[in-house]
Amino acid sequence: MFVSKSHEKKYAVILIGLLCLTVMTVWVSYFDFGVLNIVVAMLVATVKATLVALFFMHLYEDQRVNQVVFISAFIFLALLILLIGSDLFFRPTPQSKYFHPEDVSKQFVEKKHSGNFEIPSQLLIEEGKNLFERYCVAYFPSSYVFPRERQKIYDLMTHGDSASHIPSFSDLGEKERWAITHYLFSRLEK
Amino acid sequence: MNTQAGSHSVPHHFETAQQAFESAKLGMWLFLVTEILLFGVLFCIYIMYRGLYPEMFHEASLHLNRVMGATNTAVLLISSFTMAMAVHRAKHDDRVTAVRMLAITFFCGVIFMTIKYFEYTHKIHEGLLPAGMFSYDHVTHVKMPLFFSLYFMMTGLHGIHVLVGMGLILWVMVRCQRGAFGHAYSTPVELTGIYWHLVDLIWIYLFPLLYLIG
Amino acid sequence: MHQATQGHGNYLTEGGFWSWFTTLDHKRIGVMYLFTTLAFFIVGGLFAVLIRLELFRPGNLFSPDLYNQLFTFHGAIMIFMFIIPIIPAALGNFFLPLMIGAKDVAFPRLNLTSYYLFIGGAMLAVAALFSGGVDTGWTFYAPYSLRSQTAVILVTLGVFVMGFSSILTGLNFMVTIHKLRAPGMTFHRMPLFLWAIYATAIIQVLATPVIGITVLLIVMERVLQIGFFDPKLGGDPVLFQHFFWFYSHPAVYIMILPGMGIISEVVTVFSRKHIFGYVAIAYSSLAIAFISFLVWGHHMFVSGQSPLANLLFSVLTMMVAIPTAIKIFNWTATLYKGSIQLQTPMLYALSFLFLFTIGGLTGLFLATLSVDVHLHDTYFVVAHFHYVMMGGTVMGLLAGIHYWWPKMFGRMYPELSGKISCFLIFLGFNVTFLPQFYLGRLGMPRRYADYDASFTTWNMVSTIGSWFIFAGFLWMFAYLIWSLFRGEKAGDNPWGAKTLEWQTSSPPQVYNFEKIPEVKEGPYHYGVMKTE
Amino acid sequence: MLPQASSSAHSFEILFGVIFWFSLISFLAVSTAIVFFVIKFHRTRRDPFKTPFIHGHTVLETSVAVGLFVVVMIFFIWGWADYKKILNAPQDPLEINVIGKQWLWEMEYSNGRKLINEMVVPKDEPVKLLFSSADVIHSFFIPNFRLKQDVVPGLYTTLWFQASLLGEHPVLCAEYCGSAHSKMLATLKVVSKEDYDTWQKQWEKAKTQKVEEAQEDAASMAEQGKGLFTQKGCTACHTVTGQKLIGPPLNGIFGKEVELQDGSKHFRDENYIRESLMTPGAKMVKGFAPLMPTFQGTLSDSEVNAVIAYLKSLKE
Repeated sequence: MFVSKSHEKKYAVILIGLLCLTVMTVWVSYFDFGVLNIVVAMLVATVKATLVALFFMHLYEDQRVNQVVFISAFIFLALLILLIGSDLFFRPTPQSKYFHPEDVSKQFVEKKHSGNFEIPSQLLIEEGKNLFERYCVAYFPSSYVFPRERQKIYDLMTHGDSASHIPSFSDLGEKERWAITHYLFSRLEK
Repeated sequence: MNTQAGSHSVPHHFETAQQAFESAKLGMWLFLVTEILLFGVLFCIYIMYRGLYPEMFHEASLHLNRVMGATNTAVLLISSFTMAMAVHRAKHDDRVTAVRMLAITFFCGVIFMTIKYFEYTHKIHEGLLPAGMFSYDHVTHVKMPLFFSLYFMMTGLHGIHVLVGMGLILWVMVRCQRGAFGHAYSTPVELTGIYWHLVDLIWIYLFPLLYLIG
Repeated sequence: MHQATQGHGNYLTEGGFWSWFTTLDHKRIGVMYLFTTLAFFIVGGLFAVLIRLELFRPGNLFSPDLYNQLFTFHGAIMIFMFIIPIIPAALGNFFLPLMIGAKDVAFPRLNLTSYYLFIGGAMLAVAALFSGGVDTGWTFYAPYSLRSQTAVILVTLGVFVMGFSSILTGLNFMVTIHKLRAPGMTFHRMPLFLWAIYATAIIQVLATPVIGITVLLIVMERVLQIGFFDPKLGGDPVLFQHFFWFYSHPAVYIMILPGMGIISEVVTVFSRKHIFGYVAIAYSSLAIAFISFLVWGHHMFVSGQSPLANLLFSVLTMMVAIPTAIKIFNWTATLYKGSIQLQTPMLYALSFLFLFTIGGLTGLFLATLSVDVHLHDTYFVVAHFHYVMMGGTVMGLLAGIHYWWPKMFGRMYPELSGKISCFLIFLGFNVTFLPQFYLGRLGMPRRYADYDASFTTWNMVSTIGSWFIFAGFLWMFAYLIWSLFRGEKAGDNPWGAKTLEWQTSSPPQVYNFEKIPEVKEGPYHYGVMKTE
Repeated sequence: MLPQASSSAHSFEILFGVIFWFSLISFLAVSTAIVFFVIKFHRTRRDPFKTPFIHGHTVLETSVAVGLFVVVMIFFIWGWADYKKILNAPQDPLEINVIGKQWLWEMEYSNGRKLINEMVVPKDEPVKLLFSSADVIHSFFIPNFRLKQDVVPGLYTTLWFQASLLGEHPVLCAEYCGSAHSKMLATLKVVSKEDYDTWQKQWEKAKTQKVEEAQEDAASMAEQGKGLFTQKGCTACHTVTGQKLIGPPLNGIFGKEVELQDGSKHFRDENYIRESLMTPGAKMVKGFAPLMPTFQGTLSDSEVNAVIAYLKSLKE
């Protein structure tokens, strides 16, 4: 049984090199060099990737066809990125005297999701209590059994329950419906 | 037929074992090409949105834990090293070391996924989720949820590849233990190795792109 | 060389019925692909006939929603389940190893896997048909595909799975061509069909992963709301179009290149002459494959894409014309001083030359920026790609099916019937699609369930034409099935062709050749050799 | 033949003609060659074993390639030059903000006037359209001008033209947008500069004086409502014949009870119709999807009343 040690030594050296590069790139990231940060990080990553490909994957001593195949993947990826970039980074900003085009992209982004309503809080529970007593309590028979899961209560508030003649409360906002949900759930917990 | 290679024989439509091995390897490289383009789309989306909203990426990447990311990088690099060692040993009929190295590689995969798990649960708990489910309050840029969509898609797809790789390693390890590989036939170990290195290679790019570019 | 013996020895009769399901024989997998994809072709064709019925006159025969589902399924079935797989996966699978003198493809098990993946993906898409259908069009443009209430997820997952099947087929073929050629079979001695299949395989391997992940992202958009393509969540819908066309434009060449390959074979055999400009045709296939990756943006000239991108894509698109024109020139020149026989395959090949030339030339209009602004998304485009896809690929396919029918099944198709149906299809095709150029120029947009009364006349003509095509195909399927059982027995080499697949029995034996042949000359050495 | 109603239409026709004749000649050349060869070199006239062995002809092939390259480059440059004219609007055009919605076009003039599925522009004046979409991708297509531009949600796109032909020109949606895609039509009216100015001035005057047509009797209100009903694009989704399209049919519904999405019943009175126009999602009729756009801001109070009067007048 003969195992060539020179190969394994090479692997170990490369590993140490890779780990050093990793430490370096993390260390550099704590300083602000502006654009240079990206350049350095990408350069280091490329050096690391090249080392892995050439030596761990043996691309260095592999057949020509395999090398061509592997490299062509990156060439086509680069073409994809370049040509898409030629669109996205070169779109003209429309000029207008009377309307405000730049607002449009913002106008269509819904901001409703930064509310964090799904997570219960005392404030929401209190708001839910008020809302429930004002809008909903009349529709619920006193014997009504609520589901024992937040999502299900929320679905009930959204879609109603036709079997028990409970209407949908979707005219209340998302936040309000979650508030009621949390209130009802806290009642169930008691 | 070489006795060292155990029960394995060259499939009937190949002339020689060498031809079979080269075919399998070329096939694997071609498969890696498809993997690169698969990830490439996500990288492309990353580059586009980063180019359009650099300040958003800056802000968002501060929510990621650099230390955890760096640890994972180191873990994967070490696993790549042990994988290369395993392939080398298996080729040179050193079954015991090869299995041991494969075991370490597998274990590195476990560590990687565990750290990933802690990162994910933390993000989910904070509400730093893909766009539609994003519920983190203190953001200044409206499009920040996009970063976390990218984060979860890229690391998620990578994580799936790690899991597949771990499965492959386990399978090769069992076969190696049974003595299926030797200098005449070690195609599966070698191909698993190449695949595992690619998974590492992708992470080498993911790490700075997501965690470091502040 | 020996005659196919009755009952045993050839790939069709070896083993029982159930052995087909686990077979690793590339020929059997090819035949299974052939029948599956042809079945989908019939379904897609029926949808096409219904579409034309709806458009026979203004007003609604079906509801607009049903019409939208019809054209979506027509497109999706024809593209993903018929025209992309049929030539490479069916004919390619069958003939690639035969033509390079190998016993099988490099990875037979992978080959079977990819067949079952194809079936699985197709089943997912068919399941969508029965669970509400899909109305997004085969292009799945965001954000419509994110809002549609229909079974988009099922179809996109189906496309993803079928994409993988296509990748594995391409990968398998590339390795086979690289590693399994018979002794003496250099790249420059390969039949041009294989060059075409090779170029196709490159596209399959490089482009298909992009559509795979893109449709997967559509699924993710719907399930997890990741918002890459959803303007409501800050994404960019035009970005989706880029990824979609990065695959789907090269996919057009996945469809047409193998068709071109078949034409190179058929034209030489039936004019018994060496191909004109072998090297030019071979390398133009590769050139087309490469350029095809750089032109996808011509689908997006009016999509809000930047003027710079429009400029680049317009000029790159013009470049595709050159290798394509060289091919057409060389095929025509091959006829010169040949000895031409007008059997059915040759008739289809000549139809290909006529129709594909029209298809290619009308592409010039669409590549020209200012002209495309008017013609984009009108019936002009519909007519253009039907001329390329049906006039090109399907004609090539039919040429190939008739040409190789005796080799695949050991029986001849009936010649007169073949000519009749070729005539019907050629005539019907032109009657259907020529008027559509004119309609498009008048500004009739595509995907309209109903149209202005001023377009009525030409729409009626077009619909009537579709019935001729339908009749032609009906006749063709009838005689092909008939010939499977009752057709005249074919010899090993009924056309006197020189490529390797004709050097074995018809139908071929299980491992293709008695003895792996040794190749000493190119594939088209007909006629008199010039002395140096 | 399609009318040429703008300068871009004119240049389109020229370039189209050039490419058309080039294509026709090339096609005829190829097909004549094929037919000629097939007849001349048919098997009946040629010995199949004595065909010449021709490898190819590099000079010929190269000259085909180079010749074609030159031609397509001419087309490209010509097309690009024309395209640049479509791209760059002249200084100070008349601006109209166009919003595409499933399935209607909403036009907003800079004085605040809003029209649906209708656009009025002066002849021989540059007009610039600014597009945005409220839901999915649409495409604003004016065949008579040979112009088209996608209308993309989350993105502002523009298009400019100078109309040279008086009259009405159809506008179509050219990007598939769902059920009523083929009904998403509009009319572009080109009028003389003077007519345009008076048309705008009259509206502005009416707006400032707030002369509402309150005194109009029910019959003429219904008549006006009928006009609005088609003009504002309601017919894309609603019939008055009882046939179900995307939305419920609207004949004979007034004052009757209807089952809503949540299963409850509701009377369709004036308030219900007004609410359905302003906040369409509020009380959805069972079995229909919430697709209707709001008409808040596009219909004045009197116009809403007119629509209500029209719906009142319809019998089952």
